[in-house]
Amino acid sequence: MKVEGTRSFAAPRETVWEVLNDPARMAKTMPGVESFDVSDDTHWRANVKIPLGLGGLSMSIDFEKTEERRPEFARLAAKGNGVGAIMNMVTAFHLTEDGGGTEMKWEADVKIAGPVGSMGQRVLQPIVNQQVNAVLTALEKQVQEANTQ
Amino acid sequence: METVSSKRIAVTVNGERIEYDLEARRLLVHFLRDDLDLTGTHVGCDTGNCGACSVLYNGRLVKSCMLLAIQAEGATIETVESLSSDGELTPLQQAFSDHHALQCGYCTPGMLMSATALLRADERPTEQQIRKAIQGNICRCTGYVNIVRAIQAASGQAVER
Amino acid sequence: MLLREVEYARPQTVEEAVRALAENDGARALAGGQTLINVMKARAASPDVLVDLQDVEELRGIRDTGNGGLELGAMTTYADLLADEAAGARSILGEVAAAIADVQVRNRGTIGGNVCSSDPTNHFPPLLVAMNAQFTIRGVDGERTLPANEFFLGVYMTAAGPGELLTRITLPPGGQDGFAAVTIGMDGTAIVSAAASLNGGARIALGCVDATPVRATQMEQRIGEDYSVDTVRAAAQGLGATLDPPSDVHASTDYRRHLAEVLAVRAVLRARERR
Amino acid sequence: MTETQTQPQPLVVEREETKPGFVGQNVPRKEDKRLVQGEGVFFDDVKRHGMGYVHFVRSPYAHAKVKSIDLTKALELGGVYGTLTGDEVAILTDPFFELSVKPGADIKDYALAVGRVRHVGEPVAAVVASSRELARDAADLVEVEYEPLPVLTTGEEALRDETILHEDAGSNVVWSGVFDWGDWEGAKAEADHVVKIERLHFDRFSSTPLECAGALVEYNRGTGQWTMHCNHQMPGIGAIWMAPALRTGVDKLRFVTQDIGGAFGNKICLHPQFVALCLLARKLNRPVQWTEWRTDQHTANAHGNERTFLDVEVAVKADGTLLGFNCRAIDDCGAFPRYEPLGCIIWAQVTPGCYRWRNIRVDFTQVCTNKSPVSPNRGYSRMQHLWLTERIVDIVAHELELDPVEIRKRNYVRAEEMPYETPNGCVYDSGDYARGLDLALELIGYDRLEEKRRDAEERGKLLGFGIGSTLDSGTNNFGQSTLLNPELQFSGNNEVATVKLDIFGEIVVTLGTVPQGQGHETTAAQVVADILGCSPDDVTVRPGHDSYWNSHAGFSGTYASQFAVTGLGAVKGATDMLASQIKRVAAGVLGASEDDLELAEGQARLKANPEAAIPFMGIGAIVNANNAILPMEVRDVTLNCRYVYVPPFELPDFERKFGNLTLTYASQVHVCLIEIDPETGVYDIVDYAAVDDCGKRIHPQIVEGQVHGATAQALGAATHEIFAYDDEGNLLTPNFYDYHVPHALDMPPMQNGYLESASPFTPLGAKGMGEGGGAGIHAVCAALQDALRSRGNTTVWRSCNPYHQVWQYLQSPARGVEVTGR
Repeated sequence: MKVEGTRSFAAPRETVWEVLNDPARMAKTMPGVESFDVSDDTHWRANVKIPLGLGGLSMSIDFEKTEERRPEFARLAAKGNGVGAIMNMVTAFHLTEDGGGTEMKWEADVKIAGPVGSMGQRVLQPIVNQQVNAVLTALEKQVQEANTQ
Repeated sequence: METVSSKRIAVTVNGERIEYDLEARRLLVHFLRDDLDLTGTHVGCDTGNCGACSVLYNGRLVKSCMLLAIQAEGATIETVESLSSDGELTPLQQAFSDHHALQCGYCTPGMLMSATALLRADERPTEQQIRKAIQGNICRCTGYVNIVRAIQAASGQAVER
Repeated sequence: MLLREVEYARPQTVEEAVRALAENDGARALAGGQTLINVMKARAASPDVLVDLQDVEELRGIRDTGNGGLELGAMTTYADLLADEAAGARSILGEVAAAIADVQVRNRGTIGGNVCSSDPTNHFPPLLVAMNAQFTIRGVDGERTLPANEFFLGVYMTAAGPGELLTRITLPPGGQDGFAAVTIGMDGTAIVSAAASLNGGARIALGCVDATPVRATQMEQRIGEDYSVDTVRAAAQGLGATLDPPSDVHASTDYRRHLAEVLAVRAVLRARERR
Repeated sequence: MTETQTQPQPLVVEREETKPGFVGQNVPRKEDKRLVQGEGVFFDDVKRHGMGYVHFVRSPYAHAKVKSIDLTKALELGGVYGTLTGDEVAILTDPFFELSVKPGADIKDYALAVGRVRHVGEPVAAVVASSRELARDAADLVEVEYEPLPVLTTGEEALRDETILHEDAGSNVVWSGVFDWGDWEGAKAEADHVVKIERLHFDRFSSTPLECAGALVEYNRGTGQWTMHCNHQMPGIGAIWMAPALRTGVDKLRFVTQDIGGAFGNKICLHPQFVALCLLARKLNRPVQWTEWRTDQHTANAHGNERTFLDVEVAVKADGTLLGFNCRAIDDCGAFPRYEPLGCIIWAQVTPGCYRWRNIRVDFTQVCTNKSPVSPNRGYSRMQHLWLTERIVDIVAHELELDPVEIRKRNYVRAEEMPYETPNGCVYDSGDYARGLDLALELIGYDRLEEKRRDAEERGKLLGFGIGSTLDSGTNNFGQSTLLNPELQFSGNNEVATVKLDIFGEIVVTLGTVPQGQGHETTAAQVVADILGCSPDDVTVRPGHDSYWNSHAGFSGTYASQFAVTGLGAVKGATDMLASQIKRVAAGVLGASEDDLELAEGQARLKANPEAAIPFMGIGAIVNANNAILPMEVRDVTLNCRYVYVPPFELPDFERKFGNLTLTYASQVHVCLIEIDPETGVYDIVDYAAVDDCGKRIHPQIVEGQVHGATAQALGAATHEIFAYDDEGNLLTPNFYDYHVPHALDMPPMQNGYLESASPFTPLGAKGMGEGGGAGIHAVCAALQDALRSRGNTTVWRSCNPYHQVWQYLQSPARGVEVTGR
C-alpha cells in the first residue's frame, strides 16, 4: 500500500538533511526501537517492538540507502522480519527550500505479509498510517532539536 | 504482583473435580481435547468465529478457544459429553437425530451446547430467537434449516415443514 | 491457535491490577479476551504478561449517576448491557450490544475490552464518541478522566497506555441515541457504522472510516437542533468528501464515503425517533 | 475367504416393482447416536504415545526464490524432535504424477517447496515438537531468506507468460483445447440475433468444511508401511499420487478414517502434506500429527476453480429459441494443478446445461497463478459452466425482452425427449425441467410477483426475481480424462461393498466409500434390510473406511455425487449374492429348492409353509461352525460376499471429444426473491424455493439435508464468500473474519419440492445428488439483474456479488453486451 504526504519544517534544508541521514537520530524517530546498529553509512539494522495496544509486534528491520542526491533527495529500502509479519518498504523524500524553512515531500510503499494480515485488512492500512505519523512527528522533534543546537 | 507462566489449576469438568498443571498459554479448548481427552468439543477455526468449541462455563455459553485454561481455575465447565447419561439421549439430542439436524456431525457438539443454553433460559423460543441463539455456530452441511426445526421440536413446539 | 509463551496474573483489586500492569511494559489487561486472545492466536501481537481482570469486582456493575447519566464498569459484558435494568434506561446500549457477534461473545466480551481493543469495526467506539462518554483511566500515580475523542488513538491504541487501566465509562444524561451500520451479513463485522446522540444539538460519529471514530462536526453544525428529514439529509451532503476511509475487500474508499453519508442520516433519524 | 462377483451392467436396468420396504423411508440415521454425544472419532481425536506435533513453515510471499533455510535456532529449542525441508524432499521423493499433457505435464510438484514458492502459505519446511505450541514456537525460529519474484494474480495475466511460474513447463498454461460440437457458424448464420457478452467471471470460493485437514501418521519400520489416521475423502487416488512419490507400493499406505467433518471435494488433494508427514514419521521414527488450522486451509489448501468467460456469443431466433453459443474460457487453477486439468473436461458433462441448443463451441485454457491451488469443490467445474449457461439465458432474455420463465420452457430439454443425447454425446437419463420450474414458481407465489414488487417499492426496496436451473451429473466415466490426455489409462468407474452373515446371525456390511456426513451407514442398511427381509437395526455397517479392511476398487471414495448409484449398487449386488446363498443353505437343510424359499423376519422359510424356517443365526452357525451337516452341493457357500458395481460406460471418442461422461443427471430448479436497498446496495434474499429431482429417493430426509446444505453453500458463494487477492498475492479473506459464510440469521426461509424421475440406468432408480448444481448462485445473480433493471440496466457479470459490488452496479451500470440483428 502507498502512503505519501508533505511536511514543512522550520529549519534549513541542510539541517533536515542531516537528521534524515543520521541513523542515530533516525533511530529516535522510530516507535519502539530497542536496539540500533549501523553497519556502514548506507546500511543500518534496527530491532523494534511496534507498540500496538494489544501487545508489541517485534521486528528486526534492515535499512539500505539506495539513492542519495544531497541535499534534496534520498531513497531508502527497508526489510522487516518479525514473527507476526514480514514488511517491505521503499520510501523516498524530496527536500525543497521554502523561505527559511524546508518542505519535505515523502512517499512510502509498504508491503506487509504474514499472520498480521490474517487479522483482517481493516487493521493493516490504519496501522501503517499510524506508524508513519509517529515517525514524522518524532522527525519534527529531532529537526527542532538539531536546529536549536 | 506475582505472575506465573504455568500453574496447577483446579476445575470442575462435567461434574468431576480435576487438578492439572498447565502452561499459561494453553487454550481451554486444547486443555479439554488434548489433556482431558474430551474430544467431543471441536475446533473449526482459529478466530473465534465458528462455535464448534462452545461449552458452558459457569453455566454460560462460551467459545473455549477464546479462554486460557488457566483462567478456568475454580470454574465449572460442561461439555457435550455431559448431556446424556449412560447412552440415553436427551430430548434435544433425540430431536437432532429425528429431524436430521446433523450431517457430518462436526459442528453438532457446539450447536447442542448453544441450544442447551438457549433452552435452559427460554423453554419456548421463537424461530428468530433460535436463529439468534445459534448465530455463533457455523454449520457447513445443513443450512441450519433442520437444526432450527430440531430445537423447535425439542422445546415441544410444532415444526412447520 | 497456539499462543506464544506468556506470563499470567490474576489480581483481585484495581490496585493490584494496575501494579501488575506497571511492573512490565509488555503487560496487557485481559478482560473478556474476545479480541486479545484471537490476536495472540495469530501471534500478530503478543503481550508478555496477561493481567486477568475477572476477579476485580470494582470493575463490574452499572450505576445510575443520579443526574440521568450512567457509569459503566469496564468489565461490564455485552450480556450485562442487555439484561441490566439501569442500562435498560439507555436503550441504545442493549440494542447495540445485541448486534455484536453472537451469544458466546456477548457472554464474555466487555465494553472496556471493546473500546480498548479500538478495532475500527467495533460498534462501541463511535457510539461512545457520539454519546460524549468520559473514560476514567487508573495508573499507579492516580486517576484521570478523558472525553471519548481523546481516548481513541489508533487501531489497538488508546489513551490507556502501558501501566494503565480503563476502569469505567461515564455517560452524560441523554436518551435520544441512534446507531446504524452496514455489516457483512447479519450481526457481522461492520463495513461502516454511524452513531448519533441528540442532546441540545447532534453529536455524530462514524466508525470504520478511519483508524478511530470520526466526528461529523460539519454535519452536526448544519443540523443544529433541526432534526427534520430534509435538514438532516441536506446536512449529510459532502460528508463523504471530508473522509479518507481505507479501502479493503469489503468496500472501496468511495463506497465507505457513500455509506458514511447514508448511515449518518439514518443514525440521526433513529435517534430522533427514540423515546 | 470372500468371493467376488461383478456382472456387466445393462444400460437399462430391469427393475421389478420395489415392494414396500425401508428404501424410501426416513429411518433413523445410524451415525447420529455417536455424533450427538460427542463420541464420533475425527482424525484430530486420535492420539499415540510419544507422538510429535507438526507445524509447517509457510511462505509469506506469493512468488519468490527460496535462497536459504536456517534451522539452527529451531533445532536448539528444547522439545523439538526434528525438521524437514524441500531439499530433503527433492532427494527422498519423486515429483507427483501430473494428469495433463504438456506443458502441464512438465510441472514439478513436491510435498514442500523446492527452491521456489508459488503461493502465500506454501509449506517450505516442517518442524516436529513435543507439543502443538512448541512446534509453532520452533517454526517461528526457522529463518528463511526469500528473493521475491513478480506475482501473477489473474488468469489473463498468466496467459501472457511474461512471468513463468513453472520453468520446467515453460508456460503458465496447464492445458488448452477447443471443444466444438454441432455447427456454431451455421447456428450464427441461422440466428435472428447474436447476443455478445464481453465478460463473465466466476469467482473463487470453497466449501470450507468446518473440520480442516490433517492426519496422524505412524510408520512401521518392520513392514515399511505407513498408517494415516486422517480425513482424506478419496484414499484410492491419494495412494496413486503418494506411493510413486514415496517410491513404495500403494498397499504400504494405509488410510484410516471414521468420522470426517465435511469434505465437499476439498479433502481430495491432501497428498503433498501427507507425503511430508510420511517422511517425518520415518525420519524421526515416531508418530507425527498435523492439524491444519483455518487460516492455513484458506491460504494454502483447496479453492474452487476460478473461471473467466470472454467474448461470449449466443445465437438466438426471434422467438427466443436458443441455437447455440461460443466463448473463450480461462480457468485459473492456482499454483499447482494437482487434480487438474480434470476441471477442463468435467464441465462438459453438462455442456448444454438444461437446454436443447445443439451448437456449442468453447475455447478452454487453464493456467497457473500465484494463488492457492484448487481442488474439486462441491459442484466441481459443472457449477462454473452452468452459471455461464444460466447467465446467458437471463442476459439474452433481458436483452431481447423475453420472459425468463418462457425462454426456459421454450428451450429446456423436454421430459418426452429423455433419455436425451447432448451435442457432445452425454445422455441425460431422465427429468422434467419444465415441471420442476412450474412447481418452484408455485412454491414462491410467482403469480403474485408484481404485487410483491410494488409492495417492496413502497418500502423503498428494489425487488428481484431469479431462477437457477441446473444439473448434478453423477457417476463419472473416468474415460473423460482421456479427452484431455489420451495417454491416461483411466476409464469407467467402480465401487465395492461386502456383506456377510456371521456365526451369530449378524449381518455386517463394509463399503469402499469414505463418507463425510452423507449417511452411508443408514442408506446401505436400508437396501440390505429390504433384500434380506430384516430391519436396518439388524444390519451393522462399519463406520468410516480403513483401506486395510474395507475392500475397495480403483475409484472408491466419496465424491462426485455417486453413492446412491455406485455405492448402493455394490451393496445391492453383494446382498443379492448373500440372499441367494442363504436360500441355498436353507434349501439344502430343508430339502427344498431355492425358489421355494423366501427371506422374511430374519429367517429363510418356505413360501408354502412359513413354519418351516431357519433363522439367520442358524444359517450363520451352520455355514461357519457346523458345515458337516450341509449337503455337498452347498458347501461352496461362504456367506461372505463381495460385489463390485461397474457402470455401463464406453471409451469416449478423443477426436470428437465425444461420449457419455456420466451416468445420471439429477436436476434442480431453484428460485428466489431478493430485495435491494438502493441507497446502500445492501440486499436480502427474502424468499427461496428449491425443487430437486434425483430420481428415486432412498432416504428423503437425507436428500433434503443435502439440498439445504448445497443451497446454503451456493448462497454464501453468491453473496459474501470470495477468495480475493491483492496485487502481491496476499489472500484478503484468509479466515472467517473476512470470509463470511452464512450464519443462521443469514439464511432465507426455504421451501422444498421434489420430483422423482427414476433413472432408467441405475440399480435402484436413484441418482447422485450431493453436489447440486450451484442453483442458488445462478438464482441470486438473476434476481440481482432483475432488481437492477429499473436502475440503469446493468449486467451482473460476477458470480459473487457482495454489497459493494451491487453498489458499483447501481453507481455505474455497465451492459457489456451487444446485440446484432435487432
